[in-house]
Amino acid sequence: MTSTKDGLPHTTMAVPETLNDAVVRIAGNSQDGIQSVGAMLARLAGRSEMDVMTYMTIPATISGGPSIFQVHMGSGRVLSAGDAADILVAFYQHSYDDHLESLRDGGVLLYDSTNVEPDLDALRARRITPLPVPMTSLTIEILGGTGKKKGKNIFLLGVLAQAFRLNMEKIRRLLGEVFGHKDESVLRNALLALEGGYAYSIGDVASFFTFEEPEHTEGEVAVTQLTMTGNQAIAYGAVAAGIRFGAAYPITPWTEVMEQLRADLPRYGGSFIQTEDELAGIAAALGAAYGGVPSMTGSSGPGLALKSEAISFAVMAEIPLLIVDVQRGGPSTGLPTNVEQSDLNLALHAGHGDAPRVVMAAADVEDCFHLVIEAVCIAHEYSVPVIFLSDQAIATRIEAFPFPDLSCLPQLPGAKPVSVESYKPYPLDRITKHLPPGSRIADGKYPNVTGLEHDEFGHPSANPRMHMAMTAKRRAKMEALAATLPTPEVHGPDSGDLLLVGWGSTMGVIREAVNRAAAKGLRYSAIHLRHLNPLPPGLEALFRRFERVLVVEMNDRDANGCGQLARVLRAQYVLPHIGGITKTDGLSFRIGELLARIEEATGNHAAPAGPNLSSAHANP
Amino acid sequence: MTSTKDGLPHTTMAVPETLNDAVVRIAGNSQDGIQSVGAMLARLAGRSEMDVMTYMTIPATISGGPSIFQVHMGSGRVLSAGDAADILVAFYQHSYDDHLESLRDGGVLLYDSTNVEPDLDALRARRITPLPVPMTSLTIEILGGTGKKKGKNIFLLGVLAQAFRLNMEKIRRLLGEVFGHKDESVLRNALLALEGGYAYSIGDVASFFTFEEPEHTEGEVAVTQLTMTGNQAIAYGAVAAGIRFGAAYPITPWTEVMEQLRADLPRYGGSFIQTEDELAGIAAALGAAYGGVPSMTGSSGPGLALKSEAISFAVMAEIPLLIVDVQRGGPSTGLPTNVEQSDLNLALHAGHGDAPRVVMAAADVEDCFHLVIEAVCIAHEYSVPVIFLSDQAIATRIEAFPFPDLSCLPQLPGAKPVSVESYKPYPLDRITKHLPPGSRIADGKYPNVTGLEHDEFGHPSANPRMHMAMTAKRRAKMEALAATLPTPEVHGPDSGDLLLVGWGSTMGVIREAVNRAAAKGLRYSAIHLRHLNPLPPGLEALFRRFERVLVVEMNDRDANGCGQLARVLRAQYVLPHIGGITKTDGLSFRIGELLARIEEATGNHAAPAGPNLSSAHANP
Amino acid sequence: MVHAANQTPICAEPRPPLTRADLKADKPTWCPGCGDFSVLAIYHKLLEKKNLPQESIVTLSGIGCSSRFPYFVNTHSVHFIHGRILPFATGLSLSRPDLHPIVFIGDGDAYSIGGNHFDHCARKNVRLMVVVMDNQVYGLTKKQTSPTSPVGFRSKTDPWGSRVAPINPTKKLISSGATFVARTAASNPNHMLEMMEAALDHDGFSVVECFSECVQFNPGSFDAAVPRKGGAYEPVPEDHDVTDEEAAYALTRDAFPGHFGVFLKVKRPTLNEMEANLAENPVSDGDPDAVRSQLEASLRKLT
Amino acid sequence: MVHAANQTPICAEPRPPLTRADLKADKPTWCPGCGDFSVLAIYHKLLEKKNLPQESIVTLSGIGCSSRFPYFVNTHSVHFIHGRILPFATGLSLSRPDLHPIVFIGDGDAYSIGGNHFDHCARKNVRLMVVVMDNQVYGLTKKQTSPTSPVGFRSKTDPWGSRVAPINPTKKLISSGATFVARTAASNPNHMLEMMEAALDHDGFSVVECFSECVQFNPGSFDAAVPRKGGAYEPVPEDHDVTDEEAAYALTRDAFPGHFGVFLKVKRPTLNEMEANLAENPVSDGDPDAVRSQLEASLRKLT
Ligand SMILES: Cc1ncc(C[n+]2csc(CCOP(=O)(O)OP(=O)(O)O)c2C)c(N)n1
Ligand SMILES: Cc1ncc(C[n+]2csc(CCOP(=O)(O)OP(=O)(O)O)c2C)c(N)n1
Ligand code: SF4
Ligand code: SF4
Ligand SMILES: [Mg+2]
Ligand SMILES: [Mg+2]
Repeated sequence: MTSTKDGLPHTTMAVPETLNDAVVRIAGNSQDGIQSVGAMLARLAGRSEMDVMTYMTIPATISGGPSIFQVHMGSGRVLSAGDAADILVAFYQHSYDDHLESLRDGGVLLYDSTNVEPDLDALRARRITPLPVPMTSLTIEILGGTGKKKGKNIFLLGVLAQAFRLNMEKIRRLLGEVFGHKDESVLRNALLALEGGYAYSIGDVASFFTFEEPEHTEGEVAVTQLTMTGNQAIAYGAVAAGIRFGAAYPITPWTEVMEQLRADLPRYGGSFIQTEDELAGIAAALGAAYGGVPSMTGSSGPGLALKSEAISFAVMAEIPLLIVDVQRGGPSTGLPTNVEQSDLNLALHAGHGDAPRVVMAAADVEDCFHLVIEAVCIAHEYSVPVIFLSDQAIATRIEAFPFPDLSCLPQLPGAKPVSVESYKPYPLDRITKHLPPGSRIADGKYPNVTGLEHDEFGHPSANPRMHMAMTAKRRAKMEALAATLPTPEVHGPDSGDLLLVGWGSTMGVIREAVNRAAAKGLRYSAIHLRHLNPLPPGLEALFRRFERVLVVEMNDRDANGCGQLARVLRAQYVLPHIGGITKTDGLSFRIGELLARIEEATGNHAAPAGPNLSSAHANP
Repeated sequence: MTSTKDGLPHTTMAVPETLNDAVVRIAGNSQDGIQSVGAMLARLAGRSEMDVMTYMTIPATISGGPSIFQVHMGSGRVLSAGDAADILVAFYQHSYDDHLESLRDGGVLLYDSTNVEPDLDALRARRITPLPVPMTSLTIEILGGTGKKKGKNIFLLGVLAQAFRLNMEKIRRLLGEVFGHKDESVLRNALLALEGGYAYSIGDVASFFTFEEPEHTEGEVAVTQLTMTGNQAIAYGAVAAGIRFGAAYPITPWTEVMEQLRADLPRYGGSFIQTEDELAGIAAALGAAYGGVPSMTGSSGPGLALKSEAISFAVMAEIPLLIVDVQRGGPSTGLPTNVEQSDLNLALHAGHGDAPRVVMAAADVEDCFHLVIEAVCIAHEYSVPVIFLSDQAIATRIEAFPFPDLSCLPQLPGAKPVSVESYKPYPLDRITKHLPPGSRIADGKYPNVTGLEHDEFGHPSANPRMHMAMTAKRRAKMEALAATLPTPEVHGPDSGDLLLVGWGSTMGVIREAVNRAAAKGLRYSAIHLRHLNPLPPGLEALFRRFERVLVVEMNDRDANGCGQLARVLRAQYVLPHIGGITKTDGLSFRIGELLARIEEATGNHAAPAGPNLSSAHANP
Repeated sequence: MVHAANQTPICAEPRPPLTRADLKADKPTWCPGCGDFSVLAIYHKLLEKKNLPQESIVTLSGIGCSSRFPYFVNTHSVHFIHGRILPFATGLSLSRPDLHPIVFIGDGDAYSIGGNHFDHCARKNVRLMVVVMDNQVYGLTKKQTSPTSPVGFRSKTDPWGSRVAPINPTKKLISSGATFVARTAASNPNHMLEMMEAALDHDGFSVVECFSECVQFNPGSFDAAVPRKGGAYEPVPEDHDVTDEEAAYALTRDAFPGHFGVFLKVKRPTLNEMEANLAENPVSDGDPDAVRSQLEASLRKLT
Repeated sequence: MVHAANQTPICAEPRPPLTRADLKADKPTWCPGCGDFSVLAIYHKLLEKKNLPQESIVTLSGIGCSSRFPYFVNTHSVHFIHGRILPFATGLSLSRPDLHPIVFIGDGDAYSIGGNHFDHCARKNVRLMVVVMDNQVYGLTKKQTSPTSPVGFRSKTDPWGSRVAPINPTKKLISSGATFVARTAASNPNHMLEMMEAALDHDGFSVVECFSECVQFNPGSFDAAVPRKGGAYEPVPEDHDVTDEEAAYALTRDAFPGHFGVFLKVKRPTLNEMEANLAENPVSDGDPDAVRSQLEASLRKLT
């Protein structure tokens, strides 16, 4: 492989220069704590007002085994986890063998010389700077005994701090936070390992990269950033939105959302319960939502499928509910630890009958926080279930984003019983507003909440006009909501040859592809859809301003090359220039790959075809 | 209401003439045995080489209550249950009050003068011939005691036999079959009631209608017809196809399919079990299918939703399975005893991930028999689940169709273990052919059948290329099948202004609408889709030959007026002249109504707007 | 979330007692003679007797003839989907301890499709009262075998008579850990009232298994428990210790129609209590500032 | 459908006995030290010992660490979805009586999501052998509370320690009507083999509840049953009558880790027998003419 992290060939690059944007890939075994050192690097980047995005693979064996953690950090906007690494850290010979390919020409190979023997000629040919560090033996020296697995990662952190001129004070503080609550010796050992790594001489390499922390003039406040995974962001977003009850069943990669909420909600007087299965999960969440408590459930594909029948009830009974689906590779058990966007069809159509519901998708970690809040508000405003799509890539990667403004958290109606004169659960002349049970109704007519077709009071009705009216009422909510949505902003020129349409975790890659293409003089544009049902207004006019519209998604194509969203857009706007770029290898798009696919689809030569996908580990 | 059964106004009609095509609506309480007399009329029509279609309503209370049974029979092709009745039979005052509207001007009102007092002036104004028959009192007279509820329906059968000049010998034989296995007195009473009714003088009315039985020249064989409901036809079709195992859970209107198969399959060495729920139903059916036994499950909307997760498995693991969905009104519990075609989206997308499956829909009762056989063959040929859509209208109505040719029933591979040299469950170079367990594999490598993404032997693989290849393999089955499907025949001119596209139970009404329009000089055409996924080839060219394409379906419209199938066709062919005529009142289209809707959509004046829908009972 | 601790009577001012007229709703659509009428009448009586604030009662059901119940009583009510009302009611019970959720379902809903939820509600001891209206048949779908149909029962799915051993609901409930288990019959209204009242008073998962005859599809099924039809309504032995699980289990093994009365009544912490005490001093949504600082503090840890 | 009655040995000619080499498949992906290795080794041993025709064995599972089982044994095998393998195996067992379906699943798969299917397979007495590899935790999803996790167990979904009473699987199985119920532990291979063999020999629904330690997320959980770790492996009392349901039930109430051995073994007609005898002289698909005339005769009734 001979391409850089942006998928462009590297034939003229000399000795690496100072960069303010670097991709570090750490390859070892998951037992080595590579994830925790990677996460610390990411947090550090966040604390230094840098942007950061991480990527990791999950080992094939149930616990442990070869794994990588990649950190892309920079002083500008980091939109992807990076195509190729600037620095590859190899703990073992297999790490070296499997990942050398992912290191760009002219990059740095930092390896544990206790375990790894690189082919120096090959490195030379690719102008890679070898940086041998006897990590295992030095760590044992410093910590004594079989510290082998315990301190090596922190030692590495010290080496990287030196290489990137990271702020050691901040790192020490971080270690204090991470290890401070454990036995005192743990922190001491960590600090010893850190200083050992920092002190180890790495020669020239020390001058390759420097991250400049922004200087703040007096009075100017530093931007505080949050650094977290997408799953954490959903959980905190839900708390911020006012969700106070949840019920679900564990499944990868959804589980961390519920684990986080299980631990956190009680502090807000709420609770999140683990139910016996997914059917019970959504039923319990619906029960609490009926009670007036803002509630949620969630799962990944298999669990969302199991919730189908109850989703149809939620639509019919008009109960507000947040339903999160952290997508993974399908169908069936599929590829549980890979990424795919193949649950869109299910999100749109889960459940029987005409059952209009809201579907939204997060574009990145920050979105998970903010968009979940919007989703919960929509659910309550329209008394409707909202399916919120995330995916394995967003769920597991770490990003930094500005500390949110908490001053205006939503104030949902909540479960407090009220007294009303009279109440219709299903009025035909306006949108249902759910009344919590416990509310006293002066005219003495208490409402039925039901999955049968019903009249305005919730009593069963098979009257043809009533079913027509109620069906239209449920549909009209989507129309009303759509009218309030903003037309997505165009990234790039407002009209032209090519509009890329994305949804979900592809946003960063698509934007970076547009930027790279622009640098080459190709005027691509992009929009990103967060609202998938209903669709925002203005799309048809927007699409008409471009010669070609390509919907980029990670799911399978139909005979026209269209993926799941592309088909929705074609059905809606019947514009034959809407096509698709799809992908079903369980991996996120790389920038070079996407540019090549665009070129293939359009004949534009933005860049030579990106490297082929040769194994799960060779690509983010 | 002032329109005839075809929705056309009746202003000039004189005294009723002899017809060979008549609609009889019997209105009473379900306890009166109106369903059984209606079913006997239908069977009789079938035995007389007449075409027949019935329609009934289900009472709102759990058992009993007002109900109707309508029989449309004729010597030509009967395509619908009829818009308006030629004869209305009213057992009670409420039957008269509720259904007089459905009797055409110039029709006959046959009423039980023991219970009903009609408004004779009103009848006169509409040129309706009143035919009072003291059914209750005469039946009591004949049978003695409180025969009130027991023989009234058979007495009525006798009256109708006289009115329509039905073949009494055939009726007597029929009664013998129906009551012969009961206590001897039951049959005797029935025959007494029949003769009583036949002997009762009905005056002029006796000359209104005559059905001519086809005369057969010597040597010519009479066409033998089967008379049954759609649910029965699915069950017998499944048996004929070679289905030998089934598992499901009861739900209206699917239940009769499983009840019939539960009783019948053991005679073929098979069995159909009632499971604890729908999830277990599909799982057990998959287990038997894995065992090599042609298997099925089925349900209505709520149950299909519950089967979603396992459908995704069936696609991934490539297991042949027939899944029947007898649709009813949705969402959720919805309108369990009304008709709707709103599960198409679910049928196409149930389950998570990219999970291509076959979806087919029966157009009428005859189709239920023949198309189920095709569905089972496709499932086995492509090792794929096939979702077979019927609906409440087809399920419950009775039709007559020619006795099928049983000489070439499918020969499915079956569960017989074989000996093979080697076996790959998921070969990449050809379509999977399932090998039943018990088969000996000489090279000693036994296969895994799995829901995880896998290599050709069924071992887990997260290799990106493998997932791409396997995803494409599963999709390719749809492409291969599509290539074998016939382009649907056009009913009417092959090109022109308007093509109506139907699926499911709307076929007869659409054809009859085309015929009526043609009689008025309007050149409409129609096609009917039985294969909904994959779609048959040639549709795009076909659609392009018409100015306008309207997809007629009983489900809700989107902002473009398109229903569920219309959206699929728009996504596929991006032809902006594809639009929709949809309907969500839980009732089948009537011909007049459909013509009016077409006119509304096109501006063509085929007929004045059909009558409005004023109650569930006023319309079939 | 409303906390039991902060629970104040919803309606403090004095009000006239709840009457049957207050509780009347739609006319039942059941077949004439159906046992369910009698269960409904006793429920009305129970509510009248207990005189709970009308708005605090939530009547819940699944799908079935029996599950039509909520339409026939004028309280806040939910007609959910088949087999899942127990987890629904769990969510309601946990998040609204100020309410009285009462579930009415059929034997198919409870023990066939919904069987697992029963076991898990039982072991978790959710504060919830459930009445199973057991007619030993699927009524609404018109006579299929239910998990309680006796061997030999001829249904549309067992035209030859059912051959499979039915479940023993009382045994199931006892062994899965329900803290209150009683048996009664719609044919004995006084006893039914007594059992329902005891169930309502119980703090925990309380189940009343109640024979309710389906005159349409399973007539005469409970005659053996009706003295005026020659049967015997055998009470639980006087000396039965309702806290002795093994004794209760042994009692379930007696031949049909078995004993009637309270089989088991034990005290165990409810899931409601366990879940309410997970955090000390939770902030309340009534205090948005406290919520905000709590959240801010959590997020600060991730900067 | 293949009929047990017509069942002939699949392979009549003599063949060499089944060896461990024949049964070897993928290298297990379990964590080193996981109890599941030992269950797998004993399964290999069992198959070797019973010397069944290799092609007649079907190894089935749901989803979980334990449910990876089928990949590690070279037989016809199925890796189904979470919680539903019992009905799948039921369909297979009923329609292919010539095979030996053997299910391996975890405690979450068996008793949480799949709990209802267990009860119904038990009461219907499906001919099926099931081994539940109980590690009292969700392994594959990395440490959530399982329905068998003890009170106090700290998991990611119960960071404060689980508070809810776990289910008692043996009790559940006995009360729901399983006809063979045994307890064993992966730490005692000989006993495990003995139990599995007895289960395989049983004609009916036979379940072996087997402790299998998750060294990753629940280490030491079964030390109390391991003599060399200071625990006691207490056999079922010698005088226990395995046909006495009440005695078996009483035995399940002993404190953790309880007794090991066969708790219950009774004879009841299997669902397989009941289903196979519904029609007299069924026609066989091997005789297409007979099938055709049978169908023709049925249809004639509808002319
Ligand atoms: C998911 C689902 N499956 C099946 C049904 C159909 N169904 C409605 S009620 C019922 C069972 C009724 O029996 P039971 O619960 O005993 O109540 P009963 O009518 O006897 O009171 C069934 C199978 C349904 N509505 N939803
Ligand atoms: C429908 C569905 N829900 C959830 C999951 C995720 N999941 C996989 S295994 C498992 C539980 C594992 O625990 P257990 O059954 O005890 O097996 P173990 O891993 O402990 O052997 C869960 C929840 C899934 N695959 N499918
Ligand atoms: S069918 Fe049976 S259970 Fe249902 S209402 Fe009628 S008598 Fe009652
Ligand atoms: S996680 Fe536990 S159960 Fe799973 S393989 Fe590892 S030790 Fe075994
Ligand atoms: Mg019942
Ligand atoms: Mg486990």
